[in-house]
Amino acid sequence: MLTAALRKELLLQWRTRSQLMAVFVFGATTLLLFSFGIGPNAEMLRTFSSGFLWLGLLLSSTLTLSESFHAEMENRALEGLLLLPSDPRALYYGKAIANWLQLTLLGCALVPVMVVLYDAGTTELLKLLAIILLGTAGLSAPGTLYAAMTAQVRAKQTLLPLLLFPLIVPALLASVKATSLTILGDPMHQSRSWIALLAAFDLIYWSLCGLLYGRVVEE
Amino acid sequence: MTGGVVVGGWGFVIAAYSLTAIVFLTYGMTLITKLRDEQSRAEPEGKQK
Amino acid sequence: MNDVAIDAERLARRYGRRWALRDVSFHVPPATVMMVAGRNGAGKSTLLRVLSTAIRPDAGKASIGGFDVVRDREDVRKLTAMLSHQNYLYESLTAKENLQVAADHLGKRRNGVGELLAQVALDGRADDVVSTFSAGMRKRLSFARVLLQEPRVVLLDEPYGALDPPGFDLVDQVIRDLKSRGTTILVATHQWDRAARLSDMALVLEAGSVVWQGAAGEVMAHEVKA
Amino acid sequence: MKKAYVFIALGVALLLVGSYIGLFVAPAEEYMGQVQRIMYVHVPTAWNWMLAVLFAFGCAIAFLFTANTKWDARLEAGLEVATLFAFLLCCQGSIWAKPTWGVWWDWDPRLTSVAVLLFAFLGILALRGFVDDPQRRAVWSAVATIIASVDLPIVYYSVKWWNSLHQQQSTPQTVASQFHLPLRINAFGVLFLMIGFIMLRTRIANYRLAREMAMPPIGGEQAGELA
Repeated sequence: MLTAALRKELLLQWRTRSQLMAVFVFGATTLLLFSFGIGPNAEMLRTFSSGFLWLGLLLSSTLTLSESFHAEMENRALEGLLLLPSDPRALYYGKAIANWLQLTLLGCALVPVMVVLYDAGTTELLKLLAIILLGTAGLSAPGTLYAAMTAQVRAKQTLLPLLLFPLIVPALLASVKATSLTILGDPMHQSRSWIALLAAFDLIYWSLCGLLYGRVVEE
Repeated sequence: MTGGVVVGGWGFVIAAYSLTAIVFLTYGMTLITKLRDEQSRAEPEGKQK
Repeated sequence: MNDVAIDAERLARRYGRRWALRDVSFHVPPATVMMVAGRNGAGKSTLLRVLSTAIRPDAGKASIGGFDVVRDREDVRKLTAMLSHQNYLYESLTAKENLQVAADHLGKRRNGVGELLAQVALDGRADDVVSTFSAGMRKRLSFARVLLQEPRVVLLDEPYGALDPPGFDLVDQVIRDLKSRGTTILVATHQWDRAARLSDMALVLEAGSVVWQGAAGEVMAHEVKA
Repeated sequence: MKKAYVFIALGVALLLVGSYIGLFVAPAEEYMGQVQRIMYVHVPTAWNWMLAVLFAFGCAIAFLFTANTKWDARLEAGLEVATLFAFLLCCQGSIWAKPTWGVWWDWDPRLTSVAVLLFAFLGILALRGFVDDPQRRAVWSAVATIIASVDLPIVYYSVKWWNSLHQQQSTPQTVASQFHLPLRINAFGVLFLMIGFIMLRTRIANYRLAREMAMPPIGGEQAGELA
């Protein structure tokens, strides 16, 4: 069941990949705007680079997350799947994994923009990738659930961030901290504990949201 | 800052207590008026149940 | 194969301050076709959505093949397939992909898809994206999606809607074919005359309540304020 | 119905007594001076805010299992009161932080967690505002409450790690004994007040739900209005 759901999600995302390009441009623009917010102070930009990266990714994520349910709500395709019947939990994990991959792609695409704009690079690319993977997983688990909820409500553009942002504060803190330690140097090896916190957050919400998704989508 | 004695804190103390009193009072008032309004809207079948 | 009847007992469902369905009761024996007639807003779609477990009734009970539509939703869903106003299709996917997605989720193999598309005369447009389809073609595709599920009970909401004359014949043909295979069918429609010829029983709804029930043949005689 | 008013009256009485002692009878704290007296209202509010969050969490779970609208009404009351208390706590916290630290907000882990949950609950109240169907509104706000409440400890620990690198713990945990009396009295004062508020707010929610869910009569004469 999960493979069926995942296959559909990836097919849907492939078919609407031009939207992902547009969201990447949106993310890159926000990174640019952040630097205008700070000013051409190279040192300052470099210090806050990981914060900007993750804020840019977080803002972009609301676009990809709410968009991910547009196709489900059009023609009530989601109801169609549920009536087959198909297991809501498989549908949730299919959608959450697809959103997670999309956000990871977005995150990796934004890293070069960060390197150029803020002169904030790192040689530990693998560690950076691991942090991006864990951080975006923390966004996509609750994000997918709230996207499913708000997709059926009037003011969904405002409601999704309103519900999601306070919730992912720990994931945001940990991701920014771990990323900045990777970029600016980690003398006391703290990044490992931040990554552990991130992993714990992911574990909790990937299981909890899977349990609750069925109740959110049933009529 | 933590070492020396905080001087002249009364202004802040009064601010905190009066803010708390105001918030509790206004919330209490709004609840009571809302309740009255709801009770009158529901058919007033005799005494409040 | 166990027979699959449809039973409804004092079903009711409301939308805000209005009763969409009110005190609806009927019995449809297995392998029979029942026509559900009524003007717009009479509650036809609501009835079918309740039976398909898409929505829950506010009062009363209904069961399909002995399974209650609220408590045994999974079992009911395994037995039934619904042709709904909302065609349950993905606009950005092609006709074939839509059916393949449904087949995947049903745990069925994908090879029957081509044949189904031919059956609804969409084999020429198999690789075209649904967003380019006309309403009639979408109706045909969602028909194929219903047949894909090999259902024991079929709930058709306005099957003739938006179809061209060859489409009408297609619907008649599919209903006859399903009936011959012992499928229990409910058809909600305005095409009284066509449906009456295919149906065994008929139910007329008005403002959410049953105003007439009986053999399909006599429904034409039943003088209803059209 | 009268019980709610009794709780409120009792709560107000206790708060008056406790505040009087806290303001005029209890000695000033040696380091903090008078500012310490804010604690007699801040700490009780914090304890009871915690209770309100747990209450809302409990109602959310109870609703998901029983689907009884009574729990939805209580959830709505719990959410609103918890949000109000969180807002109050943040105000008290910044009034306390200004003289003590010279800034209006000092990123103390507890207070920051309160602020995060304040915005989370405001989001849930907004969600309730936007969804009209009572059944869906109840299920979704229950789910959102569970998710936000589970987040509270995680936020606390992550902010504590995040903040501990800059400053040591800002408020002394241990409170000397003679300060306990006003603290306890006010704690019960706020508790009774909160219970009273929740009871009133639950009744309001019940009335509204009754109006929303009121079954139009099943009967002939109804047909006229429908046609």
